[in-house]
Amino acid sequence: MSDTILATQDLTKEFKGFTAVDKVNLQVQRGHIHALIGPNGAGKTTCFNLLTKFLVPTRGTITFNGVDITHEKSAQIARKGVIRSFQISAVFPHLTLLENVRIALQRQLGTQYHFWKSDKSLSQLNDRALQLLGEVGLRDLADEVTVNLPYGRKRALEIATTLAMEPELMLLDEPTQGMGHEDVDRVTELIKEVSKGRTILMVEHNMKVISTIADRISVLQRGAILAEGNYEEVSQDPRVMEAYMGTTDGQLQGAH
Amino acid sequence: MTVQAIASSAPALHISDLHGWYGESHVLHGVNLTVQQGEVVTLLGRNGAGRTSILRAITGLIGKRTGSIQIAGVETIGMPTHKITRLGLGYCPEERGIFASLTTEENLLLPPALKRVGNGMSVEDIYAMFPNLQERKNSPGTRLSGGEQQMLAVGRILRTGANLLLLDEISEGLAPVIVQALARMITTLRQKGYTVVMVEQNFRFAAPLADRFYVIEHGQVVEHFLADQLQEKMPVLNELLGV
Amino acid sequence: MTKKLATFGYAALLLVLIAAPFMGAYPIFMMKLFCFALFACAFNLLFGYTGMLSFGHAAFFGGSAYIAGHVLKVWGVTPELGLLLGTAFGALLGLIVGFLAIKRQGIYFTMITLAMAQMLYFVWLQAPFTGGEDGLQAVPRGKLFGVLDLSSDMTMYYVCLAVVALAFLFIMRVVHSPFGHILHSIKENEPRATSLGYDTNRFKLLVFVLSAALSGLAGALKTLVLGFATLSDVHWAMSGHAVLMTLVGGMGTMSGPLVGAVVVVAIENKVGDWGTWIASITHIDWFRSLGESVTIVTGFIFVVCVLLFRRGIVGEVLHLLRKKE
Amino acid sequence: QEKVVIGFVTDMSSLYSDVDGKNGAIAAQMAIDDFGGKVLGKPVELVTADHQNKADIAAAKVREWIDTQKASMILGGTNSGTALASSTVANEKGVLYINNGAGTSALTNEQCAPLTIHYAYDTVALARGTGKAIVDGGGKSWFFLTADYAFGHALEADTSATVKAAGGEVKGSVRHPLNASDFSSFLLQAQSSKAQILGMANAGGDTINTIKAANEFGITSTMKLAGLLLFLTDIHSMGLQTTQGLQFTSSWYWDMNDESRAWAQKFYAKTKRMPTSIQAADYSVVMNYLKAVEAAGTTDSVKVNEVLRSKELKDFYASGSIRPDGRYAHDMYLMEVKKPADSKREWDYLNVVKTLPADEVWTRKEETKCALWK
Amino acid sequence: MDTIFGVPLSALLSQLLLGLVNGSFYAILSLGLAVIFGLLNVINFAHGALFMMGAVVTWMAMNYLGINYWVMLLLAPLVVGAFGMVIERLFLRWIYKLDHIYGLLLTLGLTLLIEGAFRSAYGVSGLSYSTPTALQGGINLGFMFMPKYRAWVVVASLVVCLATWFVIEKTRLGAYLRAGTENPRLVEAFGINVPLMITLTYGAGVALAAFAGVLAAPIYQVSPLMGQNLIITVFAVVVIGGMGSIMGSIVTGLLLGVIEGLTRVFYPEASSTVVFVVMAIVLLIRPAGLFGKEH
Ligand SMILES: Nc1ncnc2c1ncn2[C@@H]1O[C@H](COP(=O)(O)OP(=O)(O)OP(=O)(O)O)[C@@H](O)[C@H]1O
Ligand SMILES: Nc1ncnc2c1ncn2[C@@H]1O[C@H](COP(=O)(O)OP(=O)(O)OP(=O)(O)O)[C@@H](O)[C@H]1O
Ligand SMILES: [Mg+2]
Ligand SMILES: [Mg+2]
Repeated sequence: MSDTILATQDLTKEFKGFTAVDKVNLQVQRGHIHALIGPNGAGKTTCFNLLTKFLVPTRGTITFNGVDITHEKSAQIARKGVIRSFQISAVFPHLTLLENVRIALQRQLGTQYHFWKSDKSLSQLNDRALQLLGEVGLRDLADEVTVNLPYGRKRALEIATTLAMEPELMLLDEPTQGMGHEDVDRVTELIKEVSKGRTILMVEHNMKVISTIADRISVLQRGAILAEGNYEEVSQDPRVMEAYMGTTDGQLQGAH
Repeated sequence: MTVQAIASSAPALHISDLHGWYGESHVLHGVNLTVQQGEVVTLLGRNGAGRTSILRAITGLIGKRTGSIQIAGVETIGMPTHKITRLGLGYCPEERGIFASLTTEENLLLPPALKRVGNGMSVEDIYAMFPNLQERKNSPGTRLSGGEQQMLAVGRILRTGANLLLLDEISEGLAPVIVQALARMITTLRQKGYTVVMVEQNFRFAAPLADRFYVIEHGQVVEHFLADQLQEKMPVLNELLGV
Repeated sequence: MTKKLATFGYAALLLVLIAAPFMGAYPIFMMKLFCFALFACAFNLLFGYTGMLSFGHAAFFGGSAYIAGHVLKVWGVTPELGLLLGTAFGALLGLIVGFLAIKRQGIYFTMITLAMAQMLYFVWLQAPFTGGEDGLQAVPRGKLFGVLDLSSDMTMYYVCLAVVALAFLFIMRVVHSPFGHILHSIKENEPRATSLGYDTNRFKLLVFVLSAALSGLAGALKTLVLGFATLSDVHWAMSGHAVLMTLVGGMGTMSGPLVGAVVVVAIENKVGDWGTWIASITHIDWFRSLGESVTIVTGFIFVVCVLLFRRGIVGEVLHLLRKKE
Repeated sequence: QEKVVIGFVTDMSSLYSDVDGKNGAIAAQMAIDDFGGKVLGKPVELVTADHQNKADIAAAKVREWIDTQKASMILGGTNSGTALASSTVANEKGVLYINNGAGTSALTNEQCAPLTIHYAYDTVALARGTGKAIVDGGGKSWFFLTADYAFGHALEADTSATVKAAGGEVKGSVRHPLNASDFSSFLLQAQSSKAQILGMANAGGDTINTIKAANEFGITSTMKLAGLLLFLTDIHSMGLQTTQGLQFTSSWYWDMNDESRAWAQKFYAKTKRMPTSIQAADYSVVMNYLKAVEAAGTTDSVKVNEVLRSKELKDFYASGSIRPDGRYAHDMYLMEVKKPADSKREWDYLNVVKTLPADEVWTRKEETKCALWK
Repeated sequence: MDTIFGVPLSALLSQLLLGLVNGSFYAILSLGLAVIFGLLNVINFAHGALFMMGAVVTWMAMNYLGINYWVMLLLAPLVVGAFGMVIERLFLRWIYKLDHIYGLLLTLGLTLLIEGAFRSAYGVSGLSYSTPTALQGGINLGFMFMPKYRAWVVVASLVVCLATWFVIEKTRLGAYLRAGTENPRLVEAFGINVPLMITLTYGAGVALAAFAGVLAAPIYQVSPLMGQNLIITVFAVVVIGGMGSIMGSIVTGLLLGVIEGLTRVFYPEASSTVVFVVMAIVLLIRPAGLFGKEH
């Protein structure tokens, strides 16, 4: 399958005496928005941690673009274009939005260790940075200091920063968590936007979001894949309902 | 005079002209609200509206606060946090606050029972409600998944026998099944006569549970209505929260 | 706006310093000041701009002081070479200590640097060529590039000024370099920097080495100027000095350490005189003993700084200016 | 109006402040007062500073006094590093430098200087004095407990040389780090050497803790302790119980003769402590200096220096003459700590066991590396 | 007689025991540091100074009031502990929200003040405190002469250490402490008087230091500087052990005491540096420390 961007074979993570991720075989198609859902404690975040090597797999392999990346460090994986965003929003609070994004862009210049160069050499990145901020609708806030931003905007900024890394594959862990409705809608839109020409793997409990943008869904339970398919297929699956959605109107109940 | 004595008469929570600060920044600008015994009240509002801050102000966790906060008739504005809590408060924070150095069970057993007020759920009941916790009871608290931590945070305060529960975004990051479980739980709590103040983003979760709603905007109450006024208020909410 | 002001300020300062000897300032005292100022700035590069508190910088300052002293006196190398070797040694030591220290964060980092420095203290103490308590004495200044005789304090003064000024500019550049920006981001939110694909430890190590090298330069320069290197240069109290100077002046500000150095060195040398002076006007005799209580005074300053003005002198001033705007 | 300024820089706040320190300044001031407060019609002023054992501060102070206050003599106190640094500065500025507190023999050896006088004692004298006297007294076999740095090494080397020369033997030595609070392990090693004498080639707190541990472990019952650098204050702080029988060399003791007692009483009246040999020396230096100034009719260092070196000095502190290398060669004394029972009053701690003649204890002409004495 | 690397076995044994004595000082001190750091997020630089205070107070009590060793064994920790609590209320209070380093700097300042004060009061050559009569003399273990007092030191400190460990790891109070370590505000929101808890904890940690001080008084010369060099070594011990675990600090303390003791036989020149060398090695192979958990 040439257009499989990320694949795992029998990916397994055991914490002493407890298997959090159990022989997961995940296939993510290039260009998809691929959702990973499942009950709490199913192993979604752990999966992410494995894919980005924040945790070391107990068994199994990870291949990215056909290359085995099971044994690479997180920094290397990031450089390969697999970028994750965090369950908590991660920004540089006392830098301006522009600087926040520029930090991410800077690596491409390869001058990050040049302590003798003047930082004027960085201004060449401003255009690109502004453009990215534009993509997430923060352009006019470029020179604001980040701390004062409301929650949703921080989230957006974080995504812009992530984009700056030219990710081929973005991993988003509950991107809409703790967001008000407009924010949820904005971010959902945003994800749809940025997914163009990229692949996105996301964890989300918000069924509304899933149902609107997910091309494909894998349901995890107790660390193993329970079901796969598009929203219709999955949401009709009785096991999924029983394990995750609950009563038939569960998607509504759970969703906003 | 004992707490119970007033408890019968006075409202569970009465806030008037509450102002609150985080260091320099003034985030609560004169909040007024009242919660009667046995009521379930929901605070709605945008991100950053100040709902969490209100709860934190009630527990005395916010930087500086002025105005009046009466719990069961006792003025608490000048009290240190631990004294306030002993009036029968149970606070479930937005950020969950699970302790890494304690096991799941230790976390559950940590908050001391509040003698003055009624006795709470038993550990068994709590495990029954959240099976995950029982399963992981000996693993360090922060090793739990996001959702499991949320369950733990809620379960933890049900034990103490607190009769005024402040719940901040407890449906966050939980699977729909669990959310439904929580909904059922709150209904039972209401029947048992607990008083609940909820902060919720998840309107559809909150709507069927609450007796009354307050809408918070810029650190003030801008709307206030009963459950049965919900339908007619929908347009307002739409424009306030985009529901 | 403020940037212009700063550049102007520095230019003015430089002019004053160039004129200073003619206005009756003490060349030697000034030079000692320069050395400590440089030391403080080097320390601040690490502490102020990455938030890593090293309590072992005496190891680099004093270590290089010894090395420079040795090569100048025994090998008889020229001054510039002495300084160079001193700096290099500082860098090398920094590489080793840093490599170990950055394995832990926060307070542990501090304790590790302190411990490593203490170990090196014993090494120097026992090393034959440092002369134990006698110290490494009578180090000749020699001729710069084999031509310019430094034995005259005036010549030495301007050479010293030049070296320190250049070093200061260098630090400024580092802070405002691409590298500096990454450092800043690491200080702000390290995990995030990692997730953006930066190997943060390498950055920490590099800045540590730079800071150590500059401290080394300061130490070497001090030996060259004063003509001796002694145990107090490698004692942990010297590290404490660096911290104090930075704290008093204002950490994370460019000019803070300069101010801090002036204040601290002045206290160290003059507190006794002030004591007698205060005593003479207040008629409280206790103040006379101030001269014997430098440690107490120092301790007092530490406490006051931490509790009352954490921004330090320069920091507070800047803060006020900002408030005005 | 014009005055004669004497600068006194010593450690007033840390390790060595008890031996010299504030009270040293008081002694110096006493000399000035006894002299009448004026010389050549000009008032004499004593300026003092605490160098905190930092050479750079000492040097800075000396320089400052000479330049701004026209100080005509610098009296240097404890700590070798500061002494050497000060000596260099003073000579470079052409001002007389006299040191009491520092132990290093370098002041009159490798680094001797025309205007520098080393007055009270040095490590060589202590080593030789103690070493020879004890061997002569029958303490033939030695074991050294040595502070592991230049100072300790020097002491050990000098002493063992003397011991061997005097026909004793050295059974070995163990080196301990500076400020090693616990000495028990080292002492056990010393004990197993079966030597008669334990030579303590260390100073201050180290010596004190060594002695305490030696008592605790009953070493004192099998070995005799010899302190190579000890002062009255150390004995005072340890008490006779732990120190009795201990032998060491000193340049002076307050209870040696009527003169010394007389002066000591005056000092005690001011400070409530009996003077150490160094504090006595401080007085002696200033007194002799002022006399010399008067004799020379000027404060010019070079001339005063000549006067000082030309004639025999004699006072309650010591008698002797200053050699070309700058060493004030006077007799030293081997002291032994009394038994508690024999101590009649406070500060009555020592017996003079033996006088060590000047020509035996100090560095000799044939050994010196001092260019001024060839 | 059999030997190891040319060192007689008996000598080795005796050195081991002596190492244990210093080890127990390291243990108590690092334990106190760990307890304090846990709840206050402050590395208590003043620990050495307070250790010294413990000793000096004991001396003062004996000399001015004639109060004997055994009483002081209890009293000194109380007195110094109380002093610690005052410090906590007056100074430390204000810096908890700040970065750890401020705690270090503040306590460093306090250290200088305390040591300076005692120095100007008692000078530097120190005061001597004689061993309590009951513990004078020693036991002949055949291979060595072990002073009774040193044996006592080991026993006493072990008891105290284990007691502390039990309280923190096994009691409800301990649970509050551990929780408070992570999120004091929240623990307070559960109805526990955290500010009081913090003050008491600092008092307790300080009391431990003082207790060590009392134990040390008869062994070492009681001097204002006695804590200064010790504290840095103890820092190294703390780094090696990692402050995560209480038992960790205890074991590490004793272990390093012994290691140091052995170095004194095999290679005395290194006995001053060995602890730091060990630290370096540990950092290389187990950065988190022997018992530490990195997060
Ligand atoms: N470091 C760890 N040590 C031990 N158990 C762990 C660890 N991390 C996670 N677990 C366990 O593994 C299981 C999966 O955790 P994970 O965080 O992946 O769940 P999740 O799918 O992200 O759930 P949620 O939707 O609530 O975030 C959970 O039961 C958790 O308790
Ligand atoms: N610790 C803090 N320090 C300073 N400002 C704060 C702090 N916490 C919250 N704020 C500010 O106070 C205001 C109210 O925040 P609060 O968390 O109460 O809002 P909220 O209604 O709970 O929103 P959310 O949905 O994000 O929880 C926001 O503007 C926020 O930026
Ligand atoms: Mg998760
Ligand atoms: Mg909130």
